[in-house]
Parts: sequence; C-alpha cells; structure tokens
Amino acid sequence: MSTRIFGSGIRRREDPRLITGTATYTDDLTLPRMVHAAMLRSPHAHARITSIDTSNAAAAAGVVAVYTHADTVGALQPTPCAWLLPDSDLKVATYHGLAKDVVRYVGDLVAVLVAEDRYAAEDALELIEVDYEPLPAVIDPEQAAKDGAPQLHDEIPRNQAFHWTVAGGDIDAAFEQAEVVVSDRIIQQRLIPNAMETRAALASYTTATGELTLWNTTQNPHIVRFLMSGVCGLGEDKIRVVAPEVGGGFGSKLAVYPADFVTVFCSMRLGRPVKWTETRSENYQATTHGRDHVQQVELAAKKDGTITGLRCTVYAGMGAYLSTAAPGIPTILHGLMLSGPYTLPAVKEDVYGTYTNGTPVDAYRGAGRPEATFMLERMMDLLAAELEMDPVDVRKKNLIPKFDDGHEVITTLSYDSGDYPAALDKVLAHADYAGLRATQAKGPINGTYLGLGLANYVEMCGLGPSQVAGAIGFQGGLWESAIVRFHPSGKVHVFIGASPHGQGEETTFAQIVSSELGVDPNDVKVFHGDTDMTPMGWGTYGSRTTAVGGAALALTARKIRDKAKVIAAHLLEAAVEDMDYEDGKFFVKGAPDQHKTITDIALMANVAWNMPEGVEAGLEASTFYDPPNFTFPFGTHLAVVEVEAETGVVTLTRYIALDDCGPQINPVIVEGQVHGGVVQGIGQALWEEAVYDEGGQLVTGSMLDYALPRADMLPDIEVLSTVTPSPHHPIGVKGVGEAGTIGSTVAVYNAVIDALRPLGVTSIRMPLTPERVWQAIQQAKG
Amino acid sequence: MYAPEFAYYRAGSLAEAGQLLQQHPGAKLLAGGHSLIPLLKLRLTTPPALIDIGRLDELKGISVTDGRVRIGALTTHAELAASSELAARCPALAEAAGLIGDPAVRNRGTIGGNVAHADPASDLPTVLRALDATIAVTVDGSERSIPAADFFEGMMETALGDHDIVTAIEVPAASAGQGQAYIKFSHPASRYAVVGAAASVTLTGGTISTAAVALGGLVPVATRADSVEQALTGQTPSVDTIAAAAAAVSADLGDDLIGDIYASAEYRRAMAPVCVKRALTAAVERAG
Amino acid sequence: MNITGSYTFDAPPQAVWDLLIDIDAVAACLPGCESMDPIGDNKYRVVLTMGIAAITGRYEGTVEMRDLEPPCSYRLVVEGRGKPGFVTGGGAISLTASDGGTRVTVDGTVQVGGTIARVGQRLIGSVAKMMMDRFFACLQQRLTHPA
Amino acid sequence: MHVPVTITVNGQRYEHQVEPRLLLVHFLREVIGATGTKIGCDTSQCGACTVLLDGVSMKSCTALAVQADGYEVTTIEGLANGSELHPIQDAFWEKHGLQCGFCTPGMILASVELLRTTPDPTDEQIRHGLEGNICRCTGYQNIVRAIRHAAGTMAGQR
Repeated sequence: MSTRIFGSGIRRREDPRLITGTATYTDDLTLPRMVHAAMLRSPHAHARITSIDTSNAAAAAGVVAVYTHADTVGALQPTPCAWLLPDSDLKVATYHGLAKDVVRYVGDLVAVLVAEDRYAAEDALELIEVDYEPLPAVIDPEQAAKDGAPQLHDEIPRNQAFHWTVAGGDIDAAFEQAEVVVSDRIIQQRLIPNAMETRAALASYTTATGELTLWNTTQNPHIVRFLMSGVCGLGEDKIRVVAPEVGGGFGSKLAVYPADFVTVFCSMRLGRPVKWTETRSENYQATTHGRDHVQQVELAAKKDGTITGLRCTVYAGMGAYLSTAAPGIPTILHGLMLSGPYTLPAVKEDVYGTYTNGTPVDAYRGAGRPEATFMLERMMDLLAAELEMDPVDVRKKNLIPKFDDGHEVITTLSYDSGDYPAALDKVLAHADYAGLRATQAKGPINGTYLGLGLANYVEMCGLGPSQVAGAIGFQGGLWESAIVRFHPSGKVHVFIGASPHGQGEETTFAQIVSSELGVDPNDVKVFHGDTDMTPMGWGTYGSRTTAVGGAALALTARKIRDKAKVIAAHLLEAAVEDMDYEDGKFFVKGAPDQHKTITDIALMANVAWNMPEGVEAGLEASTFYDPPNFTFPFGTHLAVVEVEAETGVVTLTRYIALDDCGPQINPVIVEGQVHGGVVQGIGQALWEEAVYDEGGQLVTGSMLDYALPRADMLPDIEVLSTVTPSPHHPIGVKGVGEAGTIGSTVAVYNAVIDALRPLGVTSIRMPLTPERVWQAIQQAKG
Repeated sequence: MYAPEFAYYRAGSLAEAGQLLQQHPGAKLLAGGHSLIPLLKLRLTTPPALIDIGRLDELKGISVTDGRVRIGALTTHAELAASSELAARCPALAEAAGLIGDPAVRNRGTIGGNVAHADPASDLPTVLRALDATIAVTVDGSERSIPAADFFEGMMETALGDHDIVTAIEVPAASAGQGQAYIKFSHPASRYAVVGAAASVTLTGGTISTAAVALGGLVPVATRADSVEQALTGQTPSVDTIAAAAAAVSADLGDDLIGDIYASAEYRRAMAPVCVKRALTAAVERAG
Repeated sequence: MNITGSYTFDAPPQAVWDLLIDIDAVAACLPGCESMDPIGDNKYRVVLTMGIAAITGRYEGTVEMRDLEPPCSYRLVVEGRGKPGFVTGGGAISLTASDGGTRVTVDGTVQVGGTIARVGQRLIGSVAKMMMDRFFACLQQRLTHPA
Repeated sequence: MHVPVTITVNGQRYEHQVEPRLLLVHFLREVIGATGTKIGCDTSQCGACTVLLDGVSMKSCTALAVQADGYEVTTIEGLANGSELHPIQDAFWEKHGLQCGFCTPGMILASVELLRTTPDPTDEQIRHGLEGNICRCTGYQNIVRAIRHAAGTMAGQR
C-alpha cells in the first residue's frame, strides 16, 4: 500500500450505508417502552405567562405526562452558555429549560408532553391551556440597544449582553490623516442553518442503575455529556451520549438546547425511553440561527489605495438568550479576523451583543468570519470605486506578501502561512478577468448588466490552542484525541474524539492512517460519536476536525510507527537506528528486500511471542493533540453575475472558488466541501433570510417562505486550489469545512453592485431578491 | 407533522362520492391531496371526514370532442405537461402544468384539486381564465358547467357548493393561427407564481384578431386583462405594439394587489406589464 | 401588518354610525361570527369561525370600541385566539360626509401569531382585507336593505 | 377509526390497520420500520421523503397511507438488487454525490424518476429535475455529475 493514498480522491467509506437507506439517524431508533415527547412552544415573541392548565391534556388518551417549569425546579439547572467572553461586561441571562413566567421568543419552550405515540402527543398538546399577557417585543439588534426599547431581562439594562472591543494601531490618526474615507452600513441578515435532519434526541434513563444513554443529533457528543451532567445532575460516568448518523449541522448542532435537557428530564422522571424529534417548523423557531449583524464600517486610505485604518461598530443580535457558543462568534471569530489577507495598520471595532426577541443565534457555517470578510471586501470595492481603480488593483496594493512561517497582524493573531497574491492571480488568470472586464465595458445587452465580484479571505480554523481557549473564555479545551489500535490481523480500529457529521472523515481519517502506516484504507475502521467508546473530543466546528483531530491521529499513527520500528528491528536483528521505513515497510537501511510490514508487526505485537526487551505487548497508541496555533486557510473567489434591470433578477453565471486549505487528504471531499460552502454563502447573498414581523413573529416559518438554494438556481462552481502547508501542523492541513462560505456571500454581493454601478446603485440590503434589486435601481434613477 | 383525526371513506363511484358528501357534513374531498394534506398536517383545517375520490377512473383522462378538450378532474399536472393532445390544442395549459411545484408534486397533484383549492398564486386558474375554460361540476348526479370567470370567486374561494364535485375541466381547442404562452415569475422557495401571465393570441392575415390575457399572483383571484386585450386587437404585432398593450395592464389591476415579504404590491404591479409582455411575445411568436 | 380600506355608504354619517355600533348588525356581518356577547362598556366576547376555503379555524376573543366620537370616529381593538394561533388588531375608523353619503375609512394593524403567521404570510394581508371588505359590504347591504 | 391497508413495499406485502390520518412516510418508517425514507420538512418542499408509487415518484409526507392501499411502494431500501447497487446509487458513491446522506434517499429516488422520464438529460434538465429536492451539503454539483454518470451507465445497460 502506497503512501499516495494521501491526496487520493477515493470513494467514501461511509457511503454504502447512506445510499442504501441502512444508516441510522436518531429518529430512526426505536427502543422498547419508548414514548414520544412533543414540545409546547410560545406563539408570542414576548409575553408573561399568567396561567397554565395542563389538566385536560394530561387526561387525554395516550398521554403519559405533562411537565411545566414548576416540575423541573431542582431537577433541571438552567441551560448554560459555554463561551464566557472576558473583558466584555458579559451578562448571561438565565435560560430555563421550560420557561418560567416569561417567554422571550416565538418557540421558547413552555411545556413538554409525553404520550404513547407522536400523533396522540400532538393532539393533546392542543389541550394545554396557556394564558399569556403579551409584552412589547424587539427584533432588530441595534434598536434593542436603544433607550426605551422593550427590555427582555430585568437584570440586564439596554439588553446588552456584552460590549467587546478589538483595537490596534492609532485608529484616530488613521482617520484624521486619511486621504479618502469610504463607509457603509451593512446588514448581515439572520439565517436559518437548515441542516436537512432536524434536531432529535432519544433519552433512555434506567432508574435502577441511574444511567442515561442519550442519542442526540450533535456536532459534539462529549460537550453534550459534559453540559448534560451539570444541568441534569448526573455524573459524567453515568451518561453515555451517542451521535449516530448526523444529517448535517452547519453550526446548528453545536449548541446544547433546552429541548435536549427537557427530553432527558422526561426520561429520568418516567424511567422510560423518550424520543423527541423536531418538526421543521420547530427547527425554524427553536434551533439556533446565524449572523444577524448590523455593521457600520468605515475605511481610511491613501489616494494610491493603501488602506490605513478600519473602524466599525457592530450590533450583533443574540436572540433571547445566549446559546452555547454565541458570545464568541461575533467577537473572537469575527473581530480578530478584520485584517483579513491585508496589511492593516490600525483597527478599532466595538461589538455590542444585544438580546432580542428572536431565536437564539449561534455559530452558522463560517461563524463570524464571513461577516468580517464581508465588511473588508465590501470596503475594498467601495474604495476602488471611490478612487476609480480596478478592484483587483486596490486589493493587490494591500495584500500581505507571501510568508511561510508566521505573520502577525494588527489584531494580534499570528497567521501560519499564506500566499495571497498567488491565489488572486490564479483566479484572475483562470477566469480571464481582463476579458470579462472588456465584455462588461461594452455595456448592457438588452438591459442586462454584467458584474464581477471578488473576495479574498483568510479564516482562523483548527481551533485552537487550549491555553488560548482559556484566555478567550471558552469553557472547554480545544485539543483533540485519538486512539489507534492494531488487531493481530493488521486491521485497524481508530477511536477519535472528534465527531464528524457528514464531512466524510471516516474516509479521510482512514487515509491518514493508511498513509502513515501503509495499511489499506479499507482495513481502517473509524469510530466516533460515542462517548463510551471514544476518547474525549471537543467537537466539530471551526473547521477543526481534520485540522486538530487529524493531527492527533497522525501523531498517534507515528507513535505506532515508532514502536513498530523497534519491533521490526528486533525481528530483523538490527539496531533501531539502522532501520528505515518506506511505503509500509520496515527494513534495514539499504536492504529493502528484507522487510517487515506493519501487518507482520501487528501480529507479533499482539501475540507477543518475541518482543524486544522492555517493549509492551500490543500495537496501540493514543495522543492528546493541543495545537500550537490556529490554522489560517485562505482563498480568492470571483463571482460573475448578470442583472436584468427590468425585473431585478440576478443570475449567477460563473463562480470561481480558489481555496487553499493546505495539503488535501482527499481532493474530492475537499471539492465537495467547497461546493457546499460556496452555495450556502450564495444563499445568503441572494435568497435566504429569517424574517420577523414587527410583533416578533417569524414569518419565514417554513420552507415555503425561507428560500434555500436549489439545483436549478445555481451554475457549476469552478474549483481551484493552491497548496500552502501549515508550518506548525504535523501533516500541514488547515481545514476546509467553512472555507467556501466565507468568501462567497460578499463575492456575489460585490458582483451585483458592480453590475449596477452604471445605474448608480451602491448598496442593497441582502438578500438580493429581484424586488430589492429593482427597488435599488428605481431609487438610483431618482 | 401530524394531522388531526378524521374519518375516511373511499368512493367507488362518482355517485357514491356524492352520497358520502351528503352523509358527512363538512367532509372534504381528497383527490391527489397536494393542496389538502399540507393543510391537514399544519392543522389549519380539521374536517370530520375525507372522501377519497382519487381512484375514480371516470374522472381521469383527456379527450377531445367538437373542438373542446375535456380534462378529467383527476388528471395530474405531470399528465397535463406530458400530453401531446394538450400540447397541440391548449399548449399554455401544458406549459403551466409543467411549471407547478416539482416533478413529484406534479405526479400527484390534480387539475381538479388545484382549481377547487383556488390559490391565487397557482398557475392553472390563470391559464383557464385566459382560455375561457369551463369547470364541469356534478351534484346529485347532474353535471353543470361553470365558466372559469364565475368559478373563481376570491382568494381560495370558488362557486363550488358543499356537495359539488369538480369532474372535469373543458377548454376550447386552439384554432389555426392561435398562439399561447404562460410565463411566471416564481417564488424561489414555494415555486408559486409571484406574477403569472397567460396569453392566447390569434393572428389573422398578420394582424391580431383576438387576444386573451389573464393574470395570476397579483390579485386574490385570477383575472382577465381587458385593457391589454383591447389594446392588442386589430394591431399588427411588433415589439412596440406588444409593449404598449402590456403597459395597459395597470388599468386592469385595481387597487388591491397582493403583497408579501418577498414581493410587495408595488413590485408586483411593476412586474405585471413585464410578465404580460413576455407572455404576449411568446404567444405571438407561436401564433406566427 | 397595516390594513387600510375605504367604503362609501349611501346614507348620512349618523345613520352609518348607528349601524357601526349596532351589535346585532356587526355580529351578523362579521364573517364567521357565531356569537357576540357584551362583557363591559362597548366590549364584547366574540366567537368566530374563520373559513377561507379549506383553511378553517375557530377563534375566541374580544372586540372593544374605544374613544367613541359619534358620529365621527372610534377605535376598534380586537383580540382573539384559537388553535391556529392568535390574532390581535386595532384600527381607527373614521366617518366623513361625502357627496350626500358617508365615507368610512379604516386604518389599522393586524398581528397574527401561530401557525398562520409561520406558513401563511403571503395570505394574511389578503385574507384580512377580504374579511374587512365583506364586513363592510354586508353593512352596506344592510343599510340599503334593512333586515 | 382504523382502516385496513395492504401496501407492497419493495416487493414485500404488508397488511395493517391504520388511522386514516397516518402519513405514508410514517407508515414506512414507524409501522413497517423502513427508516431509509426521511422527513426533512413539513410543507412538501424538501423531497427527503421521495419514494416511488407504482414506479412513479411522489412525496410520501404528502400522502396518506390509505392512498397507497393496494399499490407498490419502492423506497431506498428496495433499489439495490441484493448486494448489487442500482446504477444511481453507485454513481452517487462514485461521484461524491452526498455528504451527510440525509437527503440522499429522496434524492436518489428523484433521480430514478428523472432518468425514467428523461433517460439522457442535459445538465440543465437534471438541475430542473431536482427542483423538488433540497440538499444543504453538496451544492448539488456532484449530484448532477452523479446523475449524468448514472445516465451513461444505464444507457449502456439497455
């Protein structure tokens, strides 16, 4: 077996079960004596509960139990926030599993009902009588911060969850001395993540033993166990959390939710397995949303296009409560990325996290970095327009030159490696940028305008050193762990703490082991997502599973290799220092014909008939890998659009995405990640928005109104890459899960504005629906 | 989602369906179910009983007699879209049917269910209005015909009585020199029409002898664009005459246009002439 | 959501006013109204069965007339709830004499919550308008042909 | 009220008493335990529940089990011939046409319908043919590739 398996687009190991309908997702599970939970959610955005009467519901056919807040007192601690942002005056509102007295968003949990089947549960749910006294509601994060706005939490003035600042350089001087200043007000609208599998939990508590097994659609089963332990009062030793097949997450299965805790509570009360599966309507109301920023941004520059400072104020909507990772998203993952791939001499950003009567907001693919990239790349285009320069030239003026091992930016981050100019040049050449501009210069054809939109980006991924996690208030570690176990036959089991949910790491992890040790990837089985079986892991988010978990795995494989080399030396009666290893073979230097394969070693290590002195039996190793730094993938995206002025219809005609995630373990999987990421970013630019009405009702409450990208709305994505290894990473990889999303929203946005420049349009609120575009054209006409 | 309880009766014949309707006040007819079942799942409707007419062969199929095309109420959108008879005789209907929902929806949704539901954003009512279709309705064993103009009364409201069953749709077959088209601007999520325009134009000796134009999505009930039709009749078709006629549509729209978060009434009003123009252009091209 | 309308009556303002505060007339003309019983000053408990084709829902709630300035204006405050969700609304209703008749203008807001708000946003405005149109058409009819 | 239904699923005949309100997708998943068919939305938009009814695609979340009485239903579990994958299944695997796999059963059955009605589709026809199926992972591009690939394989088999 050749090491060339690294970098090979082999078929995915997980697919046979997925394409035959034999994979098991949480809702596919059934247990003996299992009952079904249905959740009663608030129809009001903000209201006081004046009374709840569950008696009719409790008496209905098939109903096993009905619980409200009062039942959970003492048994269920409030839902925790796990990113306690320091130096930000953070105020965490109490988030009860079942609402106490006041509901604060449409979808806030009011009661849970358990019945013998879900139809009966839904019937009885209608019999719970709740009287509400409506209270005024606020949805806009900037409005929520104003005096006189409705107050969500008595103890938190002006709804301010936190005020966080990043500053570097002399920002005042930058603006005082600026030769040109451009600014914009940008709305990063609320998005609904829409993992195709809605959230689900199956809790099975055994009263006799006090043990709980929870099957849960989650990106991080170990974090679920950790938080569940605190909230439900069970020792971690008594809790097993299993993430079975997970149907996508995109950040929305990072949080641990009230409904998860409540489902467990029901099972503990009843001593029966309780299953709860979200309907899509519930998912829209109660599973975390993404983005929701109001950004005021200004950029100072010289007349030659050199940027000198970036100053911004962001109001970030948190929704009604702080979800698990929420405070870190618009701050650490956003504000620290404001330099992007550019040399930025001075920066100042104030981020106000505000409570609003919306669904809690948390990570959504890219999580903070798309919002930062958008600001910066929007400013680049505005600056180019102001200076009548080509957007490419302004960017080239400011790009950080190629670096191989560390580059510190004004926000204090130290990027690992990058060659941003090369990425940009490769995209421009591939697209025939000059040719496209020449076509554009000929003017509109039949009222259809051509536009080009660029975005360069850098993202911080592979979160992150645990010491940094502590410093930034993340209430956990950010290392990953892996165990590799060879069986006597040479087959391998990998146990990994990371918990992929559709990305294909069962395959890429097998490829890592295969490449390091020369076994057939088909002989490597990867176990993940079961806290009883796998070592601790901190979850899949921030494009960290391969970057951090993969590093843990590679280092573990190398430990195995080192041990195997000792055993091989013993078997070949040679000194260890005289041994060589290549392509799965251990041999005495210069004598590759006389070799031992890892399979030979695995047999000997396991039978242990003839081991070197002092070497333990078995061929197994484990590693806890704590990365020395983040990784910093980067790329350049170019969107080409046609805008029909008569209707405002935008057609994306080409999309070129260059992403540099370092060496690609499986380029087919990398390309797939880019496709999906790009399309989610396009979705934000053109179609997607969670819309609330003035009373706080979510009016895009179903897939009838929330427009997700579909096959017939998209062109093929032209995927390019460069390869810049991370110098600090064992195998150089940087992570790719979010890459596509980070550049694509602003690339498409820039393209549409570029198309409409001849008409005088400079800004349109996203998503760029036909009406919004058409209205902007009408307004520009005057 | 989980529908509320209801009783279920499967009709073996049209007559039996009629009897069941009489016996079960408040019962709803179930054909393909693609309008009704989503409402049931959301519990937005709670009928005591459903009467399944989905297997009545007598309500299926497309036939042509005396210049009229008769389409059984249970004919699916997919069958409409694929029908060579329709493509030849009322092409706008086939074209519109092929734009409804998605393939799986078109395989189950029926023309009868569609017209009975009378959603203002639906495609078929617009075409049926333009083509002067009639809706055949049976009650107590006797069939009567209701012109589309009278059938669609309001948003999701029709002239159907409690015991009426839509049995067929009848459409005059296109004559020589007649061109038809249906154009819609779709909602990206629901795929419903934000604005839909159906046009049927007859060219006689190079001039437009008759023109029929109907609009959907804009107003609570599909409506004819009389001003456009008048502006076109007798004209020689050209880019300018079509554009001028299409512009006249504003006179047909009234004050109360539908508006929602995706497309305001203002935008729909502005798009109406654009959509009409495109439908007319295609229809004229096909007529020639 | 804002909802506005304007209706002309072939009668002087006082006659129209009398009709608008005639609870029997209002109950008869309110689409789907099953009952309307007084529970206080100008305040009534109503039970409505809404039926827009297949979409049906039963709502219970209150209707209150405030700030009565006969025969010129009053404010209507409506609250209701049912299985499909809740409805609250309010509006200013003004009467002005016009060409020997009366013009009634309504300028109000409607807030809908629950399932309908979630999945029916494209219909709410039109449905509200349609119900209001029917209500006034019925009153117009009643004025012309008293029961 | 319960009514008897006889539904043949992937060649196996099932007779059950069901409530009229039981959706076909719940019949498949909960009554007979064929959980390969997924539920992704409430409103017939996403297509995760797509199955074949007498060989024609439909959304099993928008049909009552009683409507399938007497019919043959094909689900993802019934597509392969023993251990031999259907060419579309194999093409999804070969062309990386799936990631989390949740939309995949419905997507594959929608693809069966697409190639039934359009055996040699253009990319544009493929993209239109998938308009009733939402995938949040792949951006659709590899699904389009997979269907194009499968069309070639199936043409070769005819």
